[in-house]
Amino acid sequence: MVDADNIIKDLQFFYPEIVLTVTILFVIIAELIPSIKKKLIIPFLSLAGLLLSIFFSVRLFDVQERFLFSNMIIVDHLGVFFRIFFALASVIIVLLSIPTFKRAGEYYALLLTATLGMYLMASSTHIIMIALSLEIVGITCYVLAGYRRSERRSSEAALKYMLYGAVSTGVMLYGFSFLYGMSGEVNIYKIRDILMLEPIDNLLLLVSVIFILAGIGYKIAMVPFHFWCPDVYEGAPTPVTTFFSVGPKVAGIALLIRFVFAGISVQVSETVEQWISIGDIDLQFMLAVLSAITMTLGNTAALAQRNLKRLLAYSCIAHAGYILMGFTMFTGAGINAVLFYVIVYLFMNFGAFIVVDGIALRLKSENIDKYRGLASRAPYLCFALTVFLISLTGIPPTAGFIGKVLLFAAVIDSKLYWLAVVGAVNVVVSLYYYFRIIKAMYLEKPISADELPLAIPRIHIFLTTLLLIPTIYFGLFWSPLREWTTFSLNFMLSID
Amino acid sequence: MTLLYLAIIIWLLPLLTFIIQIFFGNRLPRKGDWVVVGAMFIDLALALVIFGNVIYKYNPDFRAVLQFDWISLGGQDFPLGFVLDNVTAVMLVVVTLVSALIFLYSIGYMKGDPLYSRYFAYLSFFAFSMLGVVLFENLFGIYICWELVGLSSYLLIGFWFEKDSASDAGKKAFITNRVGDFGMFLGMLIVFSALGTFSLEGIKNGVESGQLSGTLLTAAGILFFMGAVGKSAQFPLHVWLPDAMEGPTPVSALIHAATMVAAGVYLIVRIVFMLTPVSTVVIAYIGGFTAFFAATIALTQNDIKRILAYSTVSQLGYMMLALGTGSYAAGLFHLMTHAFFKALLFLGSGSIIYAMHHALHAVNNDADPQNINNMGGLRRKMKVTFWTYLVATLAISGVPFTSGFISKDAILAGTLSFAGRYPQHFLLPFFGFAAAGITAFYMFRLVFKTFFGEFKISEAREHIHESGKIMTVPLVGFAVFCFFAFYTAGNNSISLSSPGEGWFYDLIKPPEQTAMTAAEMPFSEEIYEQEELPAEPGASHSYAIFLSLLIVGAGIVVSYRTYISKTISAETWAAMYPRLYRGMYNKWYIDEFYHATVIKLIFVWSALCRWFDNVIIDGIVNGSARITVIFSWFEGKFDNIVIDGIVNGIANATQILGWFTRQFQTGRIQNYLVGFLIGIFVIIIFRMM
Amino acid sequence: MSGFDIVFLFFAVITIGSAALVVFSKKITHAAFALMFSLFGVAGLYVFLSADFLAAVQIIIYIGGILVLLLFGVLLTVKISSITITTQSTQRIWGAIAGTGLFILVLTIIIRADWFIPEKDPGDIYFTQSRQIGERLMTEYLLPFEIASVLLLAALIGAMFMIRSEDK
Amino acid sequence: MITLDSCLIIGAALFTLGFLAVLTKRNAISVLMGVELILNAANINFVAFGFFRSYEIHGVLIALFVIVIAVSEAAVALAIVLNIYRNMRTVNLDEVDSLKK
Amino acid sequence: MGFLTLITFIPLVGAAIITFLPKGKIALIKKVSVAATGLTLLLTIIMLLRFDRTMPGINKEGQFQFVEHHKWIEVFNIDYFMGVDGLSFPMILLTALLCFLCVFASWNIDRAQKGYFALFLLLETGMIGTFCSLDFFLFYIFWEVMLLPMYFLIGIWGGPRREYAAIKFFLYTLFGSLLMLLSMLAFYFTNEPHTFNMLTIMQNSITYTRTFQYWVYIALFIGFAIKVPIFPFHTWLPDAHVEAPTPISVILAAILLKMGTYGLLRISYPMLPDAANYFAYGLAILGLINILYGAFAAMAQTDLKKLVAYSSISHMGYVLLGMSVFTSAGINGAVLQMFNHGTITAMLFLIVGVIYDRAHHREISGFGGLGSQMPIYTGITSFAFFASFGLPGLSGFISEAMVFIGAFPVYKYITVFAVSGVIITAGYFLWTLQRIFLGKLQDKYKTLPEISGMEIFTLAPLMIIILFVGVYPMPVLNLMRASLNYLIEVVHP
Repeated sequence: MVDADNIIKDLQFFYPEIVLTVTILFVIIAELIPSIKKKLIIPFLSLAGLLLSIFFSVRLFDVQERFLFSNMIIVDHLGVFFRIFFALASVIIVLLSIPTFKRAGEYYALLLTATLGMYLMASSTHIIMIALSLEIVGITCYVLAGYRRSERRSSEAALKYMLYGAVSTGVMLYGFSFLYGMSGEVNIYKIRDILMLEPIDNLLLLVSVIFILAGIGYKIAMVPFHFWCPDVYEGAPTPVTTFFSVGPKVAGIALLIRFVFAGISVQVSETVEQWISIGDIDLQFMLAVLSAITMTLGNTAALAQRNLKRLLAYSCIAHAGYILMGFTMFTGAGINAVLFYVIVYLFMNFGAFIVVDGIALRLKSENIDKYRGLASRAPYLCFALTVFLISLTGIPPTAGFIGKVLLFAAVIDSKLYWLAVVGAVNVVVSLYYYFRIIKAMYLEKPISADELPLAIPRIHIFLTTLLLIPTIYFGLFWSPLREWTTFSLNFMLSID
Repeated sequence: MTLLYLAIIIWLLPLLTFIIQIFFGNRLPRKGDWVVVGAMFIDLALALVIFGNVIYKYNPDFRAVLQFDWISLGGQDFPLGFVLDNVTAVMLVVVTLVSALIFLYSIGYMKGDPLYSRYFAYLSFFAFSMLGVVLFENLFGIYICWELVGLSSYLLIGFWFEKDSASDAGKKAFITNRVGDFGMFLGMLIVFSALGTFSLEGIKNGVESGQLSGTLLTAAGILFFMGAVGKSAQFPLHVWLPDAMEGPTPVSALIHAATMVAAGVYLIVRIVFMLTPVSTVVIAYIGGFTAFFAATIALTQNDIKRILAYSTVSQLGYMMLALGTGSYAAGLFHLMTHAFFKALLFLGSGSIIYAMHHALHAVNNDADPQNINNMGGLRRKMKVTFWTYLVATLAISGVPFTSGFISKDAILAGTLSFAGRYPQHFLLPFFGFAAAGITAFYMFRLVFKTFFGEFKISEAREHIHESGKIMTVPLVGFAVFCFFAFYTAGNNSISLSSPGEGWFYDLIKPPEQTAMTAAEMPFSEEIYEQEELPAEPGASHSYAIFLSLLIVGAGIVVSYRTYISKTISAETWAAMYPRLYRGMYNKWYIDEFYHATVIKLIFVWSALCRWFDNVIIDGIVNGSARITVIFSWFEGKFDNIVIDGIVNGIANATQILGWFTRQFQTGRIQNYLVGFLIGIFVIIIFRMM
Repeated sequence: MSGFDIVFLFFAVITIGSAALVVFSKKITHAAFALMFSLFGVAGLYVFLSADFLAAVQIIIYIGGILVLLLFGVLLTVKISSITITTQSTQRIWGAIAGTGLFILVLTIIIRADWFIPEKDPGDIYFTQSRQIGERLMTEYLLPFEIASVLLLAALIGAMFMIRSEDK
Repeated sequence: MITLDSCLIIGAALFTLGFLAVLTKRNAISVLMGVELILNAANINFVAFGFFRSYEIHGVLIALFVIVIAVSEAAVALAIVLNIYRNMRTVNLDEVDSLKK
Repeated sequence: MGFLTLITFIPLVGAAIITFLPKGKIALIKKVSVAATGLTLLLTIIMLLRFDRTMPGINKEGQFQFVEHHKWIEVFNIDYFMGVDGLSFPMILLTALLCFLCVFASWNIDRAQKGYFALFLLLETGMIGTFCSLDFFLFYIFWEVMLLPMYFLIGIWGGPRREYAAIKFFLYTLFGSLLMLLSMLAFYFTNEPHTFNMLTIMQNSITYTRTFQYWVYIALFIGFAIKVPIFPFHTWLPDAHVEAPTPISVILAAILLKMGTYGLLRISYPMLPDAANYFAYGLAILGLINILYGAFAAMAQTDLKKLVAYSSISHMGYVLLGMSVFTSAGINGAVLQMFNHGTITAMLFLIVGVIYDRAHHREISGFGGLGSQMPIYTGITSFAFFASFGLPGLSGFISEAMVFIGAFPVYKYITVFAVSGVIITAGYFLWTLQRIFLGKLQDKYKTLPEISGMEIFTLAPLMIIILFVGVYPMPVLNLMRASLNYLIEVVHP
């Protein structure tokens, strides 16, 4: 049984979350004090909280893997990796949001709450913790999507996201109930340990796993749970969309890693980085097919988009497909590639969205036609966007290329050649629409004669540069990143 | 060996003048013509030195070879080499002599041309390439120069490039030659792949040792002959030569009468050791047929240069006939004699055209200065031209005491003896003799129509003048070489009657061994004795002389009665056999045939390739944009569905897939949720199967 | 069939029947009330499954909280003047197909599955459950308990933000 | 009669009916009711499994938290729906489709 | 820093300098470009003087020259590994030379010069890097780096349909290179320990199974075939050429097309010898198709640049044919043909550029009789045309003849047909020559200026090389023959 000492002892491994929670409370309080509210203090308060949280997270790298609070969550390198990742993402989003939401206390409170939810998503091991953390991220995101309350598109995005999310969560919980029924356990590590030993009905396992995948998959925007994605991305305010494109999505991936590798599959042996799924449901092939369909669908649908946010939304779906490739072989290399890719994806996708946001602030439009001849009006941002798009396509010498190489490498290592070829073809398809943006910026004549340079907020320029550097640097010297991901890839202990 | 170096100097001198001329020609005094002509005379002098040495040595087996590395790949090497033997020495003299005289003549003929210096540059380039063909010991080298000869011919034919006909003719010449060269190159490939060498000596050894034999050898021989067919304008690739007359007349004389076209014959002479019986027969028939066939066309032509062009084709056919029937020396001999008298004929015609041109120009008459129907009675106005022309005509007709008599006679005798041994080949002497008769007829027709009677365009009569010294001197020079004595002078005597004697036959010995071994003789049951080969005109000689005299005489007489005494009406004859006449007049429609078949096919095919490229391949990639194009193409043949099936390619599929995907994106959340559920079903059903 | 069973059956019928009414009723207020009965039924079932505490929570929070919330929502989102507050259906065919399919699927797996059948008598846990829940919430389930409060806080902020009229 | 299967079947029925409501109702609030049914279905399962499977109390605890989830979800959802209503004067989901394709 | 690093990155440094120069200083920008390319050329020439012609290279590190081998990314065994042998060095020479000349050919680019020259220099880095790399990963990165500047160079400074052409080029080539990427990864994992070192991969070639070899060969082949381009992957080429500005067409045709065949020789052949032998016949047939198809399609073109583009397709066919036979003459001929085609086709495109700058169109039928208006230009054009259709004495002939000589003993009938392509080639070039330069001059062209000194300056070095190699090819062959003969030994023992 758990006693209070244990709980108190566990608290020291929980500092990142605690810091974040405290920050949330501060923000809410600050929001209530009018004199503070006027002074742009809230964003910086949030930043401080996030940075402090990163600090504590980094310290957790030294800690031996362990479960906290009666096996509710786990502290391991993977979780710390994602904590740092989410905190970084949130830092960028906070900075990005300053011009748009200067003094909106709720906004930052919700953002931080979502970050907290994502922290928990990455480290939950208990069914109800998974559900709760998903729900925290979900609820805050619904509100964030509808943050421009008076805007029809924004509130529509919120509604769609909310309904889709609610149903998905319900389905997932229903699926979890079966897992619980099969094993009598509520911790995914334990469920796995029990199910490994017991004979199980494959269909039952399959249906429950798919129900759960529906709940996780909708966060990732994995086909067929992706439908909400383009609409919500288009309707939500751009900084929020930027957040969605990486934050909750990667949180979903973190959860998926945890669920797939700790929940329904086991490592072959201590030394071999290869997993096999429990039961006989051939999850690998299913994920491979889903991955192929996801990327194909995302890419082909993006071809016809004229709205940049929507285009990038489909591109996010496609990238979910690429990332899923890393899951298909159940190998350490695959997960490693996934981790690598999500970091790279953070740089390039944030970069692309930030440029789009910066330009949209001035042009008041995200339509691709408005980008014609923009290179002469905003040369730096256009250059940066070009680099990000090239990286998203996966052309050297950018980090995106390395990310894809590692994914393809993992796939080929497992001899899933067809998936690699599908991936390659998809890259070519994606080139077409990414380069349509570049084409509009550089190759086409401006529509109107107002050739004035665009006054882009300084914070956008700053963030763009901040993201541009790693996008190129990691394209050439990616050893440190890779070492970090390899180091973070430690989540395979079983429950005591 | 010194002689060989001398020969190489002969070869390179024109190249030097070419370079000087192309870069500095316009800046030199007199636009540099003296450089080129002077160099050519130096060449001639050097060639005569060599010739003198050779004559002095009097060694039929004289042979000096210089080999050097050209391309070396470690595994495979391609050396080049030069050779100097008696044949080379003779050819050097022929080429440099003809060139020198014609260069000289050109100074007068081309006076005032805007591209005067370029003209001489091209001439030197031609001399360079032609001498290269003569000098190279190596098939690869020969081929290189062979093509360069074609190039200079192209440049010179199209010299007056502003005339469409000239540029057309140049192109035609080059491409037709390329067709021949294609064969020659394949022949080289066969030889090289079997023997690993291009050296003539090496090939000879290889053939003798049997490394290359049988069908492959025959094929190689015929393919080499194909090259010769192209260059020497044999049927069926003769079409370019008459058109080539669009070039300046000295060019026609130099290239298309005396030297370049002889290159084909020369090539066959060089490779005669690798001719198998089958190839020789092919050569003989093509040559014989060409001789006859071209002569018939020449019968009805009215353009003075065209008549000569067909006559050239015909005479080249003779040479081939000679080589094909084993009269090795006779063929080469005819090459030499023909070079002089045909050059003379062309230069004479040039002189006439020059005069006609100026006369017609003076009275602003735009009649064709080359049409013999516009001429007549010129013998009174242009004495030198007339007399030299007559000499050449006599020579080409084969009247005794001319050079043509001895050489042609040797060939005819050769065919006769050949047919004597192989009666089944009776057509060969028939071709030979018939062509001889027709030649006599049309050549005299030409002379009669041009120099006799009355001038047809009376108002221009006063303006006809003899050409200047610079043009008449070469005429006389060539005329001198039409006399038999130059050739029959033997080692120590001058033979009057026997064409088979003289220095030439002593110097030029047929190769000791040919590919024709007895066992391989497919066309005769008779077994040959080794020493009987190659068949030399011998026993049949007297018959031949008699017969040819008879036929030539008949030709001249008929011509005289038709065009001078008018007892025979050419029109009546033409009217009696209209089809025959039209056939001859229209060159047997060979050009038209090529246009309708080969050239059209190539154009249609290339258009098809382009279409295929633009429509099908691009269409597969680009998809819908091309649908309309394809539709118009296939309209009425296939229906929409088929076409869609063809052209809707990958890109289209992608677009459709994207469109299809977006159809689910209705904007209604409940539709999305249905999609969500259906997705789950699909996955489960998919996994359960 | 014991009385126990009959009561169980009764609750089951109420639960499912009312749920069906939620789906098929034309008027949204009817649907709301049907939902109430359905949730009542579920609460009853909880009692049968010896989760009496949960049943209480179900009635208090679900019926007292959520349902009232929903009813407010209904009333706030219709013009008061319109008397019939109806809720029409969309995509019935798809819905019917998908629903049937889903039911068959779930039913199949439930029936096919070889569930573990208890041997013990579920006797005395009835009386200790509330206590156990309380203990566990303070120990084992402390973290979810706290996180749930964060969730509720987030929901609070979010809902308040959404409802509040645009200042500025 | 009170067997695991019967409980699960009730859960399945609720799940299906909830889904049906989600799919077919035009009114956003009706759809939310469907969501509540789905969550209840999950809860029934949890409790039933907890009861029959091992007598552990996890099922009940989880159901408790699911109710919390349902509450928070309902609150935010209603706020969003009200906001939609304020912006568009309708809560009919098929009219909320300005974002598409 | 070694020579190879210098020649690879000097252009990049130039590009960086240009990026930081103000937009208006066009003269300075040009000077920097000239300096960067000139310095590269100079270093290349110094390398040429130091080049040991007896070291074969191919799959032995000790036999490579100017080798630089450093660790780059150790986790994946990726090295910064550069070196040259007789296969790559002629190509580097060609690249350095043409880039230098093309800077001058770019003199009258009229807008956004800064971007143009920066991208151009970046392109040069990509090309030289590709030829230098001996690590597969490095190779791939340079390979892809070429694409981007090319896209912009075509897309921004190109003709009316430039956007279409640019994206078509990019899509095709990217597809090809992705297949190459997959093949590269397949190699990586097949080798134990995993490696991207090309030489190690080659040395282990004996351990690859046949199935593996065949599939990887096909994937690589498609990648390279698109670049070459081999029928039916060639349709990007005419579009790209027609729309690209002149210097870029030159680079595209003269160097980028060589990448394909270079890749086959550098990668496919020694790494997959069994497959190379197995598919040799197919390659020969594709070569034949390229020769004939390209020639026929060229004949039907009305746009001069398109004609030249199709002639490139045809000429690359000779390279393929030569490669498909493992004879000394064939492979040496093929690589020599790569070199020669590089110079000849560069001339052709420069020539097309000259006339386009003056007449502002390229319709062959729209010209006529220019011979009397622009005699020097006519002379140079004729020279290039003659070289292109293989006139003896000019370089094209040597390589074609060597290819035929090499191929004939192996594939008799294919060679016979291929040789017939020479006739067609002569046909369309002569026809074009006639239509543009011969005949009567049209009145509207009476004022066309003669070719300028700058233009002659770009053409003259190429003419000299063409003539020199045509007369005496040994200096170039000497560079490559040791490597290529050894390559044959490796692939086709």
